[in-house]
Amino acid sequence: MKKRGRGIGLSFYGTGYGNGFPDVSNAWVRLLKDGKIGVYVGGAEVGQGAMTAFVQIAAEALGVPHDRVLLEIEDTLTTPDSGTAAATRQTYNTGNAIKIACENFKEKLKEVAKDILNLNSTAALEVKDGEVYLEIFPQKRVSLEKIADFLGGNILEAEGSFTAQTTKLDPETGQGAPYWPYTFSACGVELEVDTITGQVDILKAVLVQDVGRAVNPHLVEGQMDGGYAMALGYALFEDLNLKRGVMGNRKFSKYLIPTSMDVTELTKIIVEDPESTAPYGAKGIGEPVMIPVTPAILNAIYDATGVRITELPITPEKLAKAFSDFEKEG
Amino acid sequence: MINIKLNVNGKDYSLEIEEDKRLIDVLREDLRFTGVKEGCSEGECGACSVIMDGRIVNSCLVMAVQANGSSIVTVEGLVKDGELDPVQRAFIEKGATQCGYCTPGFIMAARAFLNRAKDPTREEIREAISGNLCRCTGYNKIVDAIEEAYRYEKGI
Amino acid sequence: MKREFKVVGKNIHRVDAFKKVTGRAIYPEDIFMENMAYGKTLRSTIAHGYVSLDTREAEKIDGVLGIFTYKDVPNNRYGVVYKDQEVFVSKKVKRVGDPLAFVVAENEKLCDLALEKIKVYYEEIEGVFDPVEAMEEDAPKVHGKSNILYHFKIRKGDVEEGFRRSHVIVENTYKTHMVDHAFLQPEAGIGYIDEEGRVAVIVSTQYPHYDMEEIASTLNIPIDQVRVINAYVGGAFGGREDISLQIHLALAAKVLKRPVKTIYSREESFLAHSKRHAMVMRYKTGADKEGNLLAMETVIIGDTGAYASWGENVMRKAGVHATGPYYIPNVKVDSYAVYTNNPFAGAVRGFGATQVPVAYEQQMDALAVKLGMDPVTIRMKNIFKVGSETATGQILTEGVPLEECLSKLVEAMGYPYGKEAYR
Amino acid sequence: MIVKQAKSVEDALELLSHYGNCKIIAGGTDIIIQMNEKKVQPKVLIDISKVEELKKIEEDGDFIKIGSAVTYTDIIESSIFEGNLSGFKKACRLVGSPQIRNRGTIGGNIVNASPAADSVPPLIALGATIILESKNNIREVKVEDYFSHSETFGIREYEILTAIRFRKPKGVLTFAKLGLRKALAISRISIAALVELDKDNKVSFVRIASGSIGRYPMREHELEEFLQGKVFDDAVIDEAVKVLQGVMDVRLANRSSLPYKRRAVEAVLKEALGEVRK
Repeated sequence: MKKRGRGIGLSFYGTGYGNGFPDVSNAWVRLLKDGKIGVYVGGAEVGQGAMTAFVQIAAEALGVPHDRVLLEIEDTLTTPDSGTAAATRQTYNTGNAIKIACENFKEKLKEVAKDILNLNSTAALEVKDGEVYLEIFPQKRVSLEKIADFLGGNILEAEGSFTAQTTKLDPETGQGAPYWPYTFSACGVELEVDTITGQVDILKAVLVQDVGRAVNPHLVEGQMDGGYAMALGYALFEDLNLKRGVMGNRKFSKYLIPTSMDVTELTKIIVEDPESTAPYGAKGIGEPVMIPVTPAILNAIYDATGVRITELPITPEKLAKAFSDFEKEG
Repeated sequence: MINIKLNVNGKDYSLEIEEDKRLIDVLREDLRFTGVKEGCSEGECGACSVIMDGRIVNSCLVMAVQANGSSIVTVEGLVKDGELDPVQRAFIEKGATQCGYCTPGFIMAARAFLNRAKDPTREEIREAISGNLCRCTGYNKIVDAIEEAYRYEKGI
Repeated sequence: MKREFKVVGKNIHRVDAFKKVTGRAIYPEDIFMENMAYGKTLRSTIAHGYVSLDTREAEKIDGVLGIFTYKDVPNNRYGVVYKDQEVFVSKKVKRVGDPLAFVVAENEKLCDLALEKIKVYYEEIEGVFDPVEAMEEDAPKVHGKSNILYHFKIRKGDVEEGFRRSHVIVENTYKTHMVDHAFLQPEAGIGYIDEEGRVAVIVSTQYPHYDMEEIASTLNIPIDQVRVINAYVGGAFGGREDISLQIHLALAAKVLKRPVKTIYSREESFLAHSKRHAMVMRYKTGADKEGNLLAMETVIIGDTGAYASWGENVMRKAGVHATGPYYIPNVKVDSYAVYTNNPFAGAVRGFGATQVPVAYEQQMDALAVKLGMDPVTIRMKNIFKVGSETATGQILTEGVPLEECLSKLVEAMGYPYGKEAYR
Repeated sequence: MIVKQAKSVEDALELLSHYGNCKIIAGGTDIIIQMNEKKVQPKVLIDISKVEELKKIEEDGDFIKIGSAVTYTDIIESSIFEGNLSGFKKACRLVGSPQIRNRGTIGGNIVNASPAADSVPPLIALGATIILESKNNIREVKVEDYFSHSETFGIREYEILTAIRFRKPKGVLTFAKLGLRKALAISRISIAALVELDKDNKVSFVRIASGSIGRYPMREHELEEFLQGKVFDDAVIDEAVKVLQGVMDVRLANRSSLPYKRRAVEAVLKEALGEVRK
């Protein structure tokens, strides 16, 4: 028999290494020959879109179009340590480091512009649209390209470093501030369970994600789609078939991850509530987007059938057995 | 060693290869079309998908000798006169690539599908890419992109 | 305050999209170097036991350039938190898939042949595969004297008093399983000597600077003599935080002075990297008549497998997040990271915070059922707001839009909201 | 390993008789994986994927003949398998993925003898035969016998499966399958049914074949006997489920998969039989 139900799940996620461990990101910013700006960080692009977010944060901070920013992240020889691309920390930590580096860089640009423009002070100088100009007399202006020309072989660069604030937890009571910031998520699903075959069909799914501020909404949505699909696999399909330390399922014909036919359409809602300690308010969301989905599915199965599944994965076998037991017990 | 002839991305190649090579090995190692990716070696993930004589196939499940005399299109062959294929454009526009490893395979599957498709539904698109696994995108933006590519091609 | 920005908040195209849609994004396996050799790893097929190797036959094969074992590694130990992993097993295998040796040859077929010719002698010992059993005193030990790597505690208020005052109490045990990241690109890399004589490794990693430190430390060379180049990364999700092939490649390139390339098969990829911690979560949650949470007590046992990796941090994160995003005045949490002879568990998307909602969110619904309340109402009563205090005593001073998230969810789901809608 | 591309059946048979330790490769979707895993290590691989005469679907009077190198996609796109034969199309459409369907062949699916081969139960239900050719001999063997009596009717070292043949049925062929996910899914259970109803809605002819509820795809004789002559209504279909479950209890006794399969088979059989009425 096919039964329908709905379920929700809420979750929170604390960003970063946490527990008072020095969670540091570093960034370098440099003026390139053609007036473009080089940004150097050791934060990895693993598909999450870090490069794009870094470029957007730098471009915003420097007041230049995004295509004037050239990002380098690949080589330990030419980039500073920006910590791991994990713990949902790159946008927040390295984003902050880039923003700080850009602000320091702007001060250095103003120093050079002051000399080029024959000013006595950097006060009221502004960096915008690829130029440094005097706000109170805008005719006084010089482009970044001219500044680069003026400097010749001399390198103009600035550094930025950001360390997240957390405390070590008390070993006996666990009291303290282990992570910051926290990110919140909510998921709802409507599904249909076949009580004979134990198969679960998701009919409707909604994921709501707090982001602080979305640096790039399309990228956020992409993470939401991906987190949802991964959670679907976690809940319904993926099983290593681990027996006495041996993984029975260690290839893709046996370790089943969801296909395009298994993942349904997802309604994605982004909630913005800018975080004051974050770059332009942006919190990380790479991990949080996955977290509330599995419990929503579990709760929906209960809502549909009255059977509570307490063990993952919710394979057809397990579900069918649960229904069979449930029918026998009445 | 054996001689085979292949047409890859419009160019004819005459190659002497080790006979136990698969099509993917020749494309990647001999011809350096490294856009063809290997993700599972068993026809599950579709990262190695290429169009062979008009049909989408897993190049990890074709012996190179079997492709003798065939025409192959890889992702590298889609750019024509510096212009991206509509599928490639749509993948950029709709944010359908994340880590990018599965992307060439998806683009080829989408290309093969659109060559024959008429007013495709999202469900048909999902079926067309059901031989390609993606772990990052949850597929939805890929489906969006293929719909968009169809619109580009029909001028709608 | 919401400000409009010029670039932030805009849907610019991904900066790496063009390369990715044209096949020009270069992953390590796409690089071919002059005079390049290939490397393959010999891995243990048993989960627990002593091992010794005889590589003499394999070394004689024409075209085999080197077979590296623990004897060739100046400092054989590494690990993200604890240095409890060996570059190559010196004595005791602790899981299926432990690296025993690295074979380098002119081509991959010769590597396969050499792997077959290495004689591996095992003396199997009893293993432990269940983290609950592993906590017992007489369980076989994976490392040292205890299998308990880490115990995290939260003690807030008085849970006994909280349960006494509770109108409803729900108790359940939940279990989650180990899973794989299943990123699409299996591990691959090239080690070589760069133009200035440094040991360089091109790899797909989540943290190039960490890899650089581990290479320098295990090979005992100055860090400025090591260089890690992060090529495109075909998905990670936590699975590329630990070392996989980086040290093997650096060692082989340093000794052989030739580029050495390695590409894992999908099966080897499963063997090589970490897994999500399986957890057993015993939960007891109590609420008053109105649905206000009064107490929660939980014991969470996490299977960290054969190595610590991020086990301590994962189980801390699980413990800190064990309440869910709800204010509960009385909380007692005990979370453990426990060694077993299973695949080692480490970072996977969510890092401990993904497992606990399987328990705490089902507890919320179960409480709602007992109270005849609907799932939305009970959550609305208890969720974190600005100013809330968490179970660790942390004050959430800003950025807590959970009520907005839940309201928007309810609106989008067309979800019945209110007691009368509960079925 | 040597790989030879055959130009014709004759050429392939010649190669086969000339070399020892040969394997035929058509679509390659199974054998290449087996070679990667070193489960088969032939000295010679003979490719028949480009032999034109093996890639034809022909109607010959009352018969339909499918070349062994015909792909699943060929079946799906053929106009021959419409109407009462659309169950065969459905089975082919549910195989693997577009990539697999473009390469995988009907002949290969039989010769590889996977219990989960989706295209086999419909062929058994159709009473199809296969043609096995060697240099000096041609045999015609029933698909069901090929699996149930493989020591007699199985393929021999110097033979090639060249075609599949069956008489056009009067009844309706249906197919249903249960997989673990919606694509790239190996069948946990599959059922094909060929059913003909008379004017009183009674079953005048029935042939049913299953996949994955035994060591190989097979006829479900007890089920057929039960249905023969019965009024084809919901009550009978409900009873039919019980009959098949009874068969499974014996056949799969002590198998850990039995409790699940005996329960889930209800949905699969009901889908297959339900489609007869559509």
